[in-house]
Amino acid sequence: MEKYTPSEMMIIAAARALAGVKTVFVGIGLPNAACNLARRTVAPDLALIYESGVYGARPERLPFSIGDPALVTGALSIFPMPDVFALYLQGGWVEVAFLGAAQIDRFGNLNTTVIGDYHHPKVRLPGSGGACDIATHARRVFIVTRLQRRRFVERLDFVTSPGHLDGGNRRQELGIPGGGPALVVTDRAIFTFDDETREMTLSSLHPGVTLEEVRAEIGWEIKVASDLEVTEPPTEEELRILREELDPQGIYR
Amino acid sequence: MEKYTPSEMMIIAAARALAGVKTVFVGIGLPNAACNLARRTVAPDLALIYESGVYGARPERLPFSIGDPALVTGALSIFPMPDVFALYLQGGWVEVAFLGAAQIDRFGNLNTTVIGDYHHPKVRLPGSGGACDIATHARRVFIVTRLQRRRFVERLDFVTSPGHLDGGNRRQELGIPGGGPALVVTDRAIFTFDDETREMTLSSLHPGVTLEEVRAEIGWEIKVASDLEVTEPPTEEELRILREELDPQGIYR
Amino acid sequence: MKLMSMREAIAAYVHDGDTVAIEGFTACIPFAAGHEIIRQGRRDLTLVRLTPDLLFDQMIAAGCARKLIFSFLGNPGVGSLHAIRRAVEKGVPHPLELEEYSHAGTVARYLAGAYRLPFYPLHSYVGTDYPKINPNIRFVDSPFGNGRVAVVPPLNPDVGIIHAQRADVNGNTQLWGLVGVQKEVAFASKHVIVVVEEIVDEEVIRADPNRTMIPGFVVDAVVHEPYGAHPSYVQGYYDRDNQFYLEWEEISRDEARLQAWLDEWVYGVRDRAEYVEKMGPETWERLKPGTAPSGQVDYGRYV
Amino acid sequence: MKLMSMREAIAAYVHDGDTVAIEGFTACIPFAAGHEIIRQGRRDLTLVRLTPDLLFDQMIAAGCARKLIFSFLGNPGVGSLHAIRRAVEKGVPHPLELEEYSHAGTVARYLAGAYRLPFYPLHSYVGTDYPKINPNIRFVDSPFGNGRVAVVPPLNPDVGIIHAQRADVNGNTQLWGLVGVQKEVAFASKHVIVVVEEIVDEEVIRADPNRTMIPGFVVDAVVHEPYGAHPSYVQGYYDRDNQFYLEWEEISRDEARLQAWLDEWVYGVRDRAEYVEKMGPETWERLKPGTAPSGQVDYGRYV
Repeated sequence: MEKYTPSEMMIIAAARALAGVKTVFVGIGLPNAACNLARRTVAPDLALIYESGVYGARPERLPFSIGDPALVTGALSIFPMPDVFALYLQGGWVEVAFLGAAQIDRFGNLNTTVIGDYHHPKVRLPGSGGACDIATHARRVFIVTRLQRRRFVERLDFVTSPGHLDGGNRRQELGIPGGGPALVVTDRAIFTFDDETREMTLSSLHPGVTLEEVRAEIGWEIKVASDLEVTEPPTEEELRILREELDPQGIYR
Repeated sequence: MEKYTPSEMMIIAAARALAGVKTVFVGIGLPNAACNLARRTVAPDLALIYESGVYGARPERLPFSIGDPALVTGALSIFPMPDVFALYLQGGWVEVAFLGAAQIDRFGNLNTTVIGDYHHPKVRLPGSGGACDIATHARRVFIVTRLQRRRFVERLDFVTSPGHLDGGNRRQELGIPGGGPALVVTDRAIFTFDDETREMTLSSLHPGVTLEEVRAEIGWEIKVASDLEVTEPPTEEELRILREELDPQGIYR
Repeated sequence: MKLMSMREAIAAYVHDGDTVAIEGFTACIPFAAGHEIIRQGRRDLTLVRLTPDLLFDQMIAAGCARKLIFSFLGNPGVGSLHAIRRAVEKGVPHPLELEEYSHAGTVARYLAGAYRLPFYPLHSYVGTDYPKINPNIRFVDSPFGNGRVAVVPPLNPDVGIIHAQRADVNGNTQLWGLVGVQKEVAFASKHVIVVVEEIVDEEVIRADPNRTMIPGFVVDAVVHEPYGAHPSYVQGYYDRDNQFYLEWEEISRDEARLQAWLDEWVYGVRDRAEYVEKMGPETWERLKPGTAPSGQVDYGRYV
Repeated sequence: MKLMSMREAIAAYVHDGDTVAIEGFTACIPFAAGHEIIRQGRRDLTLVRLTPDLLFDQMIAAGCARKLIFSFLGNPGVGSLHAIRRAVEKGVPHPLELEEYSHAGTVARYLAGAYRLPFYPLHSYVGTDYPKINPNIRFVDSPFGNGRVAVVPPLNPDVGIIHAQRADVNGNTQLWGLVGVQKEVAFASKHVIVVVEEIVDEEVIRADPNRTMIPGFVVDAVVHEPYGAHPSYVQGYYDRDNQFYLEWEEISRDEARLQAWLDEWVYGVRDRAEYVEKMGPETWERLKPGTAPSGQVDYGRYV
């Protein structure tokens, strides 16, 4: 089989992290592919919940957006927006949620609102959507994003979605219900969060990636795990499922 | 046509008060009969809403309770309990609601909870159900009950459902949204509430009933309207609809 | 796969001292589940229900409960719940602690529980005696300067029990007709038992996903129990047994007669299947409705 | 009988300066209504929508709006809303005031409005920058000593506009597939316009009352407008025109090209019927889904 791409490694690493998980809150794109891969491998009971109000989708085509009609037809349940946020998410039923971000800081706080000053933005980004709510409530948040210096910044221009705030137990002290960021999966490396300081910590380099390459893309001095690992490369089976069953058009290559 | 009964007079008087009303919140029994009579006479657009979550019922039999399956089949809409209270009632969509009571005072406050002390009741009554919520929110409350001295009391044993509290603008000052009691229809007389003091005022005696008979059944000195009227007796048509179409079994005679 | 017998489900999820919410507004009242709780001799339960109905009258007469959280205490369309009244008015068979709200308040407690909020706001209770007898009814000023509202705290039952028309073996549950607070109770409860008239293939559920009110992931046990809601009704499956509701008025007035009824119809049968058989086919024939099909809608196939 | 043309409905219920909520989450976006608002030249509107989508990009490019209340500003599955970005980043064609929340916050504002509460509680916003930029996000301590929650005030739009599969002439409306916040907006708004693919006989509604999400008494106008949600979709009726969503990325990047598009497809057609005709039958053939019937349930006939 052809060698895997960094995107494929990212999807596969995210999928592995879902081992045993039962409910995941997910958008379209790479995380969706990761969830579907996990269902076929490490998490056969995984139920996907979409922000649009869909549980247990079984689309007959690759969905274009989280509101795609193909996600509705044949789903197990469709529910209104107030239920998505109050009942499913705030109710504490989501074990893992995937989020991306334009900016992320060392404590996993996320910005998807503006680049520059809020009132005079250089770039107006989409804003929260459900991200702030998801980051508040999911028991664990997995962040999937490319490792790029403009994303991994010392200071966010706007805090859209709460991570571990300024670290330690601050999040819990303020009564934020969910557990916060647990994992950052990128195209070059995997990061976890220190149990005490809650600071992002490099835990695994994808095969062939050097520590220096990773450091160069992060706007602060990244902590490195004492037992820094090299990510297990994709297995034949993982790649086969991803390429043949989930992404025959090669969109995520 | 046979002479009408006090119950029929009560139903017919309540029906007439619904002239032009579009949404009414109603239970089973006399008020239900009044609403259905109003739909065929003075309020053709009247939509009935039941606490069980039914709008626009079209039962094929006389419903036994507000949860009768015959109210569901063929209705315009069925909605969950949170919607009944938050969306329909608290949302302010109910123009008129009917309530009954074990005890009523001069300001239309109602007791359906206990006779005697709350913690050591002589008689434990059903409690509020939706009555407290209905009394809080309906734009106008119509009370339908037999005129009996044990009901029309100087002081309630328990205030289950707010009327005009201790009178005047007290209800509005405390921010209770609905307009409160507007009418008390009994088997012997009709009462309204004074625009300023909000005290219950005898406004109409049913044909053949004397002022003394009414006074004898009320536990305080009832105010009497300066233009005290005699209730228009049932028309042939009202009686015909009630007896032939709505109550062929004579349950409400 | 969460399918189990009623005996297994009650044994696994209902324990002495638990707070147990059993919902279904007039329709779909889980009588079979309540009877199994009686048979298994549960004690000191805190029972929660908007409308206690005959079922709680029976459970309280059987001595299962220490406390009742409710909002309407009546035999709907008939009269009183005499066993509960005896407990409250006379302490017979033993006293019963009451915690009461209006319906909107009980619903709000479930909502706060299901939504994991510290309180849920509603406009009721101003000018009433409720705040005097229930310390769980308090008031909050709006920080926007636009008023004051009542609030109640969350209720998260140890177990919630509901009855529905159908579910798949994973607990994805569809119900129609009166839907009450079934969904909210299922989400608020730590464990959930769903009792259904029919177990259907997952494909039946998937054909009409807007009809699924309770997703399988909140459900712990699915119990297949035809006629499990009798003498209440299940829309489209059987009618309310109004005759029995009328009879209960007489049975429940008399403590001895009520106990005899429990002996015969609850302790005296092994399970709901035996109850159904003992009731006899003429009962089910009498309660069988005609047909009133919903019509179909098209979700569209998008490939 | 509330049936009227789109022209009549917009003329009657949408006025300069109004707060206008137009909902439908990805599905059932009332494009036909928005285009008629553009044609009638409304100005200074406060537009409200969880996800502004292409429709608000068009309305804001056309100069209808003074302010936007929202929670997600994107072309779903594609990229940016460039007209809105131009207004925000460069004040072109003129500045646009923003009031933003997370989705849960916008939903909560509708809920407070629909429920006539002075605020609605939710757990979001702690540890974020939202309270700094939006004074409508405040915090309340629970009087039960069990925590602190964010609250937002009620939103009661002057008019709410939604699109659905079908309604009767009195506005009793059934929708399926994604249902978003359509019900809440309808109840929160002072006036409600419902746009539907089909007007059906009241008997169709009555056959499946659990499917009715919006009762007629909250509806002011029912507009029959087939394909009225294009380029978004209506479950079971037509697919999303993803091709157009992709094209919009290019059209909206260029202010002149966008205005030319408005000239041709909004100002240049009399109404949605002409738009549908101009699109041509091949568009509707391309977007036609296969069939996926829901199956029927039985409500039972109780006589």
